[in-house]
Order: sequence, then C-alpha cells, then structure tokens
Amino acid sequence: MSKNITVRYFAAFREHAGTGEETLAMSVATARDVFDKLRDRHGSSEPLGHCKVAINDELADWDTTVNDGDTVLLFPPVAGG
Amino acid sequence: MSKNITVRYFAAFREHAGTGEETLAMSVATARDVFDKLRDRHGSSEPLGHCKVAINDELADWDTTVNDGDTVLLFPPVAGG
Amino acid sequence: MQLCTVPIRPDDLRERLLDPAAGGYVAFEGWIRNENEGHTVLRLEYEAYEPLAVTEGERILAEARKRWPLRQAACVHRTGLLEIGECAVWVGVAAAHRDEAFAACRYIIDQVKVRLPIWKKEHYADGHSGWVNCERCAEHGDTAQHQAVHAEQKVRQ
Amino acid sequence: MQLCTVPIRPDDLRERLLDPAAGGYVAFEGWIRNENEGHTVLRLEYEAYEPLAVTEGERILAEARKRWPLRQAACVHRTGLLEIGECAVWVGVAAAHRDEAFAACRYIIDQVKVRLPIWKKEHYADGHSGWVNCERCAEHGDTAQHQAVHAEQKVRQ
Repeated sequence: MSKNITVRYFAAFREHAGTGEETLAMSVATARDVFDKLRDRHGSSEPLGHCKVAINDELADWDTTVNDGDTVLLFPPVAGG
Repeated sequence: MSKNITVRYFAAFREHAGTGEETLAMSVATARDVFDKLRDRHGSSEPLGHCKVAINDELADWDTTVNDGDTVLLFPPVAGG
Repeated sequence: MQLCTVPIRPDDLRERLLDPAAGGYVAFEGWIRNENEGHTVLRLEYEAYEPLAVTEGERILAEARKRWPLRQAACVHRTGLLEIGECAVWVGVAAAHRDEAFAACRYIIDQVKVRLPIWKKEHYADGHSGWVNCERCAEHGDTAQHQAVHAEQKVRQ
Repeated sequence: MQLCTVPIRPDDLRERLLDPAAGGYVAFEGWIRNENEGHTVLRLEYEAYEPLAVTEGERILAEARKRWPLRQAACVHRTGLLEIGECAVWVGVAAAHRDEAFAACRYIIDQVKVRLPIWKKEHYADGHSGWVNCERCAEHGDTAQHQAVHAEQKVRQ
C-alpha cells in the first residue's frame, strides 16, 4: 500500500537531496524503509547506524511504523558543541 | 645550643598563641622540634601531620634544620576554596 | 535549554544560576577553534532542528538533575555563522559540592554533543567546507563498538 | 595565580583566557554557601599567607600545564570577609579539547584547596564561629590513609 510521506532533510542530507523537504508516495512500513528508499533515491552512503529519525517531531526508532500523512525527519550524524 | 627563632602563627594557631609572631630562644634542631615546643607552650592539640611549616618563606619538611635567626611559619590545616 | 542566534553571554547566564545553597559552580564553553584535524578553519556554520534540540536538551538536563543532587543546570547552544573564538555552546551547573557540579557539567556537554539534532559545517582556509561528523564516529572510527553506541542512543530515545 | 580582596569578576578573568586555538573552556567557582555540616552560615572570613599562596598556586598551575596540553590556566582566590553567594575562588582552563580542560580544572581546584596556605573561619547564625578544617580531614576523618595524604604532600613540596 502506498503512503504519502513528507520527508524533511537536514544538513548534509539536505545538500544531497537538493531540497529541504519533499512529499512522496512510498510503499513503506517502517522508518527504516523510508531511509533505505531515500538513500537509493539520493545516493547517500551514510550508514543508518549513525543517523537518527523523528516522526512528527518525536525521536523514533527505525522500526517505528510510518503512517499515511506522517512527516519523517532524517538526521545525518549530529555534531553539536 | 639555643637559637633565636622568630615564629609566625596563622589562623587558629594565631588565636591559640594570642599573637601573630614571637621571637624565642629555643634549643631545637628541626622544624619538628619547634612545632613540639610551641604546642606545649600554647596548648594546641592539632596533630603535626595535618599542619605545614615554612622556613624563611619556603615550604619545608618537618625534618629541616632550623638555624639561628630563621623565621618559622606554622600553618594549621589549610582550607582554601 | 535554549538555542540562540546572537552571541552567548556567559556572564548573564551564570548570573541566573546564583544560588545561596550552591558551593560549587562549573561552566563549560565550546569555542570555535582555528584548526581541526590539520585544516585551518575560518568559521563554522551551525544548523539545528530547534523543536527537537530543545526537548532533547531538556531531557538531558533532567537526566543530570536526577542522577546528581544539583541546585541549577542550564545549557545554551548557538546556531548560525560563528567566527573563530566565539562561544558555540555553554553549560553551567551549580551544586552544593564540586564533585556533582563537575560530573553533571561533563555529562551534559557529552550528551548534548551526541544527541541534539545540531550539525556544523566547517569553512576552511583553502576554500573548501565540510560537515563535521559525529564526534565519537570521528574518534573511534566506524567500529562495531561505536555502532553499538548509536544503537544504544536510539533505544534510550 | 592571584589573591585579591575585592569581588572576583569571572567574566573579566575569562576574557584573559580567550585563545583562538582553544576549543574547550572549563571554569570552576567556589561560592559561599549558606550552610555547612548542618550549621547556618552567615559569612566567611578568609586568611591567606600571600607570598606562599601565590608561589604554591603557580606551582600547581605549572604542574597542570605539564600534565595536560593546555592553552591557558589561571586561578584567583579572594581573602577577607565574604558574604553568602560571593565567589571565593575561581579557576579557568582553556585547551584544544574538553577532556584536558575538565581534568586540569579539577586538578587545580583540588590541589588549591589542600595545598595553599589559606584558612577560612565560618561565622554561624547562632553567634559562634570556627576555623574550617582541611577538606580531606573532614571527609575522611583522621585515618592512617589520610595522614598519608598529608605526608605525601609534605614530601612533594
């Protein structure tokens, strides 16, 4: 089943994607599926293990289910301070 | 042999001695001897192990020899900060 | 926990933590350094996803307060373009005794660096620029042990 | 290393440590607390033997610089009568990385507290007053292990 997912990119991911946000129809079950599909789409090589994901402004596990209409935030490796 | 020693007291030691400084003729070999004699004289009960001594403005070991004319500084337990 | 786009003023932040029951105060500041891994750095650009940076920062401060008996704890992170010598992040902790103040200050900055959605891009003297990797990735390389660190963070969240 | 009789101004002291090659800055401040071991404290009186406090403080700073790669390190201790909330001692350390800054700052304050010829008298709400004992004596009691600490300090000097 295809879901409409809004994806937001930050920092290096935004530069890779060439956009800060896009809404896509995707056949995905979990946040991990979203990450994998978009890695293929934008050619990023960052391992998922270094990244974080948030769904509708809540930090989430990669196994969290994404639902139609969700906003998925993809965070490349963070480096505050 | 008696030596003229100027002794300076600080903090609790000054209050015990009732003076900040006195010059005494003492038969002493080392800083430890000075400490022991003055403990008897002023009735302090502070163990030597917690105290420090300086001779002529240099921190010294309790076994350091004191000479005629030296100034011995007796420091009770310190508590900076 | 606050994000700001104007220069951090440590003295004003310290003032807010003054507490008659606190005997020890420890502050950490991260300053923009003119060099990183052999490259001359001209300036840094910080990007943050503010809503989550603030909630995650508050979570870290709450963890510190739970773990140690603190009187006060706060953190401010700056975003935008920063010049050499400027303060990028400030952490201040006041406690009855210094043991807790040191431990909590260290904990907060360590966690802030690896958990807040904040990214920095270094601009080098040679005209290049690059996003800085997770501090621990850079330090440890991409080992299984380090992947476990990330996995653990994920679970904790 | 400095002693002073006027209020310590941490912001001015911090300013002197700014360094373009420093990425981490850690400051410690000892504040006058309103309570000690169950007694309400009104104010503290610090006495120092300045010539030796300064040379011993410089020695501690030199030890820290030798032990860790630091960019800047400084310490100021106040003397005289201090009210609750006032800053009695300030230590500031700037280094390329925070590990060293934290470790050196902690080392300096720990050593300053047990090695400088400085004494403090607490004035309590009940009208009494008393000289405060060596922090480690108070913490550990007068154990053989602690006597060894004093003996070791003596030898090091």
